[in-house]
Amino acid sequence: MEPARFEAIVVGKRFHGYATELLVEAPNAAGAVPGQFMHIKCDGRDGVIMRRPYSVFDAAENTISFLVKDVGRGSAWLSARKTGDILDLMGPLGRGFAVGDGQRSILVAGGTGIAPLHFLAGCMKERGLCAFLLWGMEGGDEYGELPNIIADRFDLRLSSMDGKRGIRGSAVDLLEACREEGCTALYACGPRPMLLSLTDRARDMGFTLFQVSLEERMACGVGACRGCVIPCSTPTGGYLSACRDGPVFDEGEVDWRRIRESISA
Amino acid sequence: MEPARFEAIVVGKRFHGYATELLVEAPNAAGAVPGQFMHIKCDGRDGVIMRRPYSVFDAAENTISFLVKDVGRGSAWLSARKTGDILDLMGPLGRGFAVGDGQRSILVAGGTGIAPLHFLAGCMKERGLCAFLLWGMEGGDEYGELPNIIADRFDLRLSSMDGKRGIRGSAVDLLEACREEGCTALYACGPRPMLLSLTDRARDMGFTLFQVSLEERMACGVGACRGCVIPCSTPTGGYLSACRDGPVFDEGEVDWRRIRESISA
Amino acid sequence: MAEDKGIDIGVELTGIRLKNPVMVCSGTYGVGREYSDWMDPRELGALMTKAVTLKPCAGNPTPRLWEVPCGLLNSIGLENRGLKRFLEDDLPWLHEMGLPVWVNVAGFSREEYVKVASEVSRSSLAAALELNISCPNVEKGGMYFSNNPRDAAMLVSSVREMVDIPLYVKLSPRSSDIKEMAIMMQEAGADGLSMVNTFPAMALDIETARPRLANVTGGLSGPALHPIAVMAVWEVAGAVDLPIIGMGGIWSWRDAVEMMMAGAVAVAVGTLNFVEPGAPLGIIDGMRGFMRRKGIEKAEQLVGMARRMEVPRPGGEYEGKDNAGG
Amino acid sequence: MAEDKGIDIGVELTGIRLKNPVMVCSGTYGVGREYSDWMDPRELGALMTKAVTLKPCAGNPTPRLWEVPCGLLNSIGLENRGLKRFLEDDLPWLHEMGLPVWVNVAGFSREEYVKVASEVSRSSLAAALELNISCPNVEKGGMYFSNNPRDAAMLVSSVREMVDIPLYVKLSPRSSDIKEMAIMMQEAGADGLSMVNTFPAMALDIETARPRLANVTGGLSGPALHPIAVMAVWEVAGAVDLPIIGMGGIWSWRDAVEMMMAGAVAVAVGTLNFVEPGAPLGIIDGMRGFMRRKGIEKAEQLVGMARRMEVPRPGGEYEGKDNAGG
Ligand SMILES: Cc1cc2nc3c(=O)[nH]c(=O)nc-3n(C[C@H](O)[C@H](O)[C@H](O)COP(=O)(O)OP(=O)(O)OC[C@H]3O[C@@H](n4cnc5c(N)ncnc54)[C@H](O)[C@@H]3O)c2cc1C
Ligand SMILES: Cc1cc2nc3c(=O)[nH]c(=O)nc-3n(C[C@H](O)[C@H](O)[C@H](O)COP(=O)(O)OP(=O)(O)OC[C@H]3O[C@@H](n4cnc5c(N)ncnc54)[C@H](O)[C@@H]3O)c2cc1C
Ligand SMILES: Cc1cc2nc3c(=O)[nH]c(=O)nc-3n(C[C@H](O)[C@H](O)[C@H](O)COP(=O)(O)O)c2cc1C
Ligand SMILES: Cc1cc2nc3c(=O)[nH]c(=O)nc-3n(C[C@H](O)[C@H](O)[C@H](O)COP(=O)(O)O)c2cc1C
Ligand code: FES
Ligand code: FES
Repeated sequence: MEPARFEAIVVGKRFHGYATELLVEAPNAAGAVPGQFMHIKCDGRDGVIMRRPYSVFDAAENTISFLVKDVGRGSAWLSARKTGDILDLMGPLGRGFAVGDGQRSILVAGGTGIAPLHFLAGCMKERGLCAFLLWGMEGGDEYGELPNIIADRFDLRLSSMDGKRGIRGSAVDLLEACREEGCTALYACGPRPMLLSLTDRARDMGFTLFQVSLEERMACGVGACRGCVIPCSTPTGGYLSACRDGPVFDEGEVDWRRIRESISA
Repeated sequence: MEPARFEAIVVGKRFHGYATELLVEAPNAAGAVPGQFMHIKCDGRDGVIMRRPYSVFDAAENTISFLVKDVGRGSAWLSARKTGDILDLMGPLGRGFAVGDGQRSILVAGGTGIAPLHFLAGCMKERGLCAFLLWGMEGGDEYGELPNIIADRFDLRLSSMDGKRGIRGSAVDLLEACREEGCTALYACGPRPMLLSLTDRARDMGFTLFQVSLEERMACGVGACRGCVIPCSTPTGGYLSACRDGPVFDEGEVDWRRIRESISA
Repeated sequence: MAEDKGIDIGVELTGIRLKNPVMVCSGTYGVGREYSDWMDPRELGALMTKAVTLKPCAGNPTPRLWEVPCGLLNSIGLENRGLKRFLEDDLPWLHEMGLPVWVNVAGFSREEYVKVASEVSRSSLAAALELNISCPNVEKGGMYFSNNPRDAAMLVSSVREMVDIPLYVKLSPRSSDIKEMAIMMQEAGADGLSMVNTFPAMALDIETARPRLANVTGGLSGPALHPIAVMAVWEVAGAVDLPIIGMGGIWSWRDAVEMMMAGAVAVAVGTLNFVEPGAPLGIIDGMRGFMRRKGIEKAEQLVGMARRMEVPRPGGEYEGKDNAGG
Repeated sequence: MAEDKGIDIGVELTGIRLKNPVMVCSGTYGVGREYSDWMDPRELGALMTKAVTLKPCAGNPTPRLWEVPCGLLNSIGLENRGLKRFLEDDLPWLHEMGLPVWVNVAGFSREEYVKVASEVSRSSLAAALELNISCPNVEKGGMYFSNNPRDAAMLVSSVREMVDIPLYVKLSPRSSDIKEMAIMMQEAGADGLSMVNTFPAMALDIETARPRLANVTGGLSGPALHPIAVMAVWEVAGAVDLPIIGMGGIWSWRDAVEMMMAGAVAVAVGTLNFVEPGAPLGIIDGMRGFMRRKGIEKAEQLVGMARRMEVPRPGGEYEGKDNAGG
């Protein structure tokens, strides 16, 4: 579908611990694909001028929702929006996840990485596809009741580093513990260290489709500024844009070595 | 009284045409003198960082009020405040009007210059002093019902350039038309062109006290930055600060020639 | 919107007629295609491309962006697919659109600049060149030309000799005396100036004590830069006889009018495109509305309007007046 | 607040011990008295006075202020009551307070600078001098010294010869190469640097096509200036061996810590004072809290902390990396 810029009214809000779920009326965004994001203008207080990208957490005919974690000035403003407030959105933007017919999938989320994978799981369910959703978090109570809400709809397995929810360990440990047969597709979204160890471990697990959603700071969101790039695995090096070529990439498109270097440097 | 910085809750709001009256709870500002102003922080949207000065329009034991005309980013934000919102105030600041015992006074306001003179008239009434309030405006309907509200309390005479309210003409014309006997004190506040023609005409009318309140763009509001200065009439030239030496000046302290030059240049 | 009778918003500079004075800045509009879903590029007065270098260039490591108060830091570097791809794919597409194109030229040596500029000129597909001399020099470190006006002048005359289309030089705001730089560019043969580029700046993450940008430093753009850019245009407009394209934090039609009143013949919208795709259209409309309200018939009347006014200077100081910021 | 056991927030520069690294900028705190109702000046690390000139100076015509996005333009000029009144009234009062005072010295000729500096030094009431060389020169036009580093160096050595207290030189951010300027100041005998002054900038009222400031141009301060100031401090800290007092848009304790990590030994709060009188106190507290959380025992460890870190530079580019802002 054609991306657009439009105003959307906040029609619902729920608190889930660290994250706030915002539901907005957005008929224009119908047709958003899991993995795509909306680029949201965050008022303009304290000199904030740029938009902030947020994955679509869920979409219905006339609404979409986001999951916003408060990590700075923009997200703090966004999480403080109330029902009736107006947001200025651009989207849906970027390349979403590819889903094959009849495929059985594992979806691995770390932290707020749950957002695009939650939407993906919903779309798979609609298409009658089998999907296992694995979600790792730091503290087991970080997301309030959200794990229970999601578990009501999907086959959800949880882990937390403090062991308070699900198994003690990371989302990658969840994947290792997952004994579901016949899964050929793996999808992941989460912090970079998690994605790095996931790719290390999953590369030889025989998935025929392995896609990751990668976050990078963004300016334009449409591929014009080359600000949001991800190192690409072609022999000549170079970069792909997270906003237009991504945010979803095939695992093999990404130069994980350079990503690892930039984290450990 | 000692000026202070404090937070004040908006407890009332009224619309008067171009101007919005905001009533805030401010026990700290009790003791404000007519002519003094409050320095108000205007959120921080669109890169607005500085405070804006507003004359005290009225004061009671626990509240003060302002009259805000929307002329730009700061005042637009301020006029949009609602009951329950919190304002960050500094004040009361500056030198107020001097009032002698037993004195009969004429108060001449142009536009929002009504604010400090309205408060002055109130204080004079409390002290049992006789005061005539003359108020000129551009369009007779600019301030909604405010002229009627003020006329209920004070001896108010009006003029408007379009003749829709009071006599047709300026506040200076009102002064010429005012035939009250025995007035020895004159106070004025309004746009500079009005003050210039007022001083020209009133200088020889025999007032023993003639004070004006002058506006200038401000930064600190406390005399530290020398940003808000008014040309001063001492032979050596130089400047007085509107925020600390003023905003109320004796007519003779001000170098009206330099003010005229800066307007006509 | 319908054309206004009697209001001519077009401008002409170095023989190029623009249907309106609103362009888009180099590096903020890709090669035009990226925003074509969002607005018709043909509505623009002109378009300035992302920097083109001789060979493909990967640009800087990531992260490349950081937001600062009323501004954006970027360290994209000169990422582009190189001259060959540009001439084959991008420039023909832009030419097809029929809007005037300024090609932003960068290089890592004088030879590279000359080669890129002359091939673009030879292609006959560009209206003008914009020489990005506030770009790095790998041998001698970033911002080299801004610090070395004489070498910049030599570069400009070398390029000037080899090209047939107007040559604009893009100036950095980090200049002790931008007037002097502008005068030297004029003497070296520049046909016009575009100003300003981003301002070298940086931010640190105090939690890690590391720079926010992988490249350590970056360029500041956006509203924070605007009053600096207006002053640069004002100063240079009084010093040279070249058309100036004004840019730097243009965030509204008011900012655009201000820039023209300071002396710019046209303006370019940069960072704002990221926030409001299509913003140039609103600026064009706003400018037209302003002209109508003020009874200004030709956009060209706006150019340098503030420079032609008597500036208020009340006298009476008992000491010498000074020009300090305090 | 109670002193933290084990946390030493004091710093020392050029032999002057400050109980904390937070000062206030010249021109934003008057001569100290103006804010004494609002906070106890003795809580400050040190105070920098408004510029002092030999004779009384009326400063520039009004209006002198204009707000821009995340910034303030001012054209106060050097308004002050002159050396005599300063030495009689203001400096003794400040000295009484017992806090270290940097006296900001300005002049309209070399002789004036030398005279003011030497008399302040002789008074024994000031801790140090801050030479304002980004100030105007009536004969030769504003910003003269920033454009003429050699003359600035001569001025510094003339003053250095005549004074017994540390001499700080205040640098302008409008410099093609601020490192070079700093090195020349060091060679000329400066004991320390303070940076940065406001950035020359302007704004126009489009309704009247006139400058917003009667003086036409002014100096930009506030958050808009901050990333430029951080970069200037970062660059200069790597080029000279002098203590740096960092200033420019410090708006929070985070900005103050950032400035120190970039290389400043102390910081000075400027425009923020106008918005939040007492802001320096919150910055001191915030800095102390940060140190506690991070287990940093001495504020001096913060100085240049980011400069000592390995800077991430992932390799793999197929073209030379560059340092451009894009
Ligand atoms: C495609 C995409 C999808 C995203 N989806 C979600 C989501 O569903 N839910 C969610 O809570 N967050 C999501 N994010 C991250 C979110 O955009 C950032 O948290 C937000 O921009 C931070 O803005 P801020 O002003 O609060 O923080 P800032 O004050 O700008 O910075 C705070 C921290 O956030 C980091 N940050 C800033 N901008 C970005 C950015 N664009 N991407 C990643 N990190 C950033 C900074 O490096 C910094 O450490 C997504 C990011 C991308 C690129
Ligand atoms: C002592 C004093 C008392 C005042 N009392 C009142 C009052 O009771 N009611 C009222 O409506 N206004 C009053 N003002 C004026 C008010 O402060 C300005 O209208 C306000 O600051 C404009 O801010 P802005 O952001 O909306 O406008 P901006 O966008 O900043 O500017 C819009 C216009 O307002 C002018 N302006 C900006 N700041 C000031 C300033 N500090 N003083 C005068 N003009 C300014 C500008 O020159 C410009 O033309 C008073 C000003 C002073 C100095
Ligand atoms: C992301 C980004 C990339 C840029 N790339 C270039 C470039 O390749 N060549 C160039 O001359 N200027 C480049 N610039 C500078 C802009 O063209 C413009 O001069 C500057 O951003 C000021 O305008 P603004 O504040 O409106 O953005 C870039 C700016 C940004 C923000
Ligand atoms: C109103 C005002 C007056 C100033 N006066 C002086 C001055 O007299 N001498 C000087 O060296 N700097 C002066 N400055 C510059 C400040 O000392 C400081 O370098 C600059 O404002 C940057 O800091 P900030 O952004 O925190 O304000 C002045 C700044 C302002 C805003
Ligand atoms: S955010 Fe601009 S290219 Fe991706
Ligand atoms: S506003 Fe600073 S001296 Fe008046």
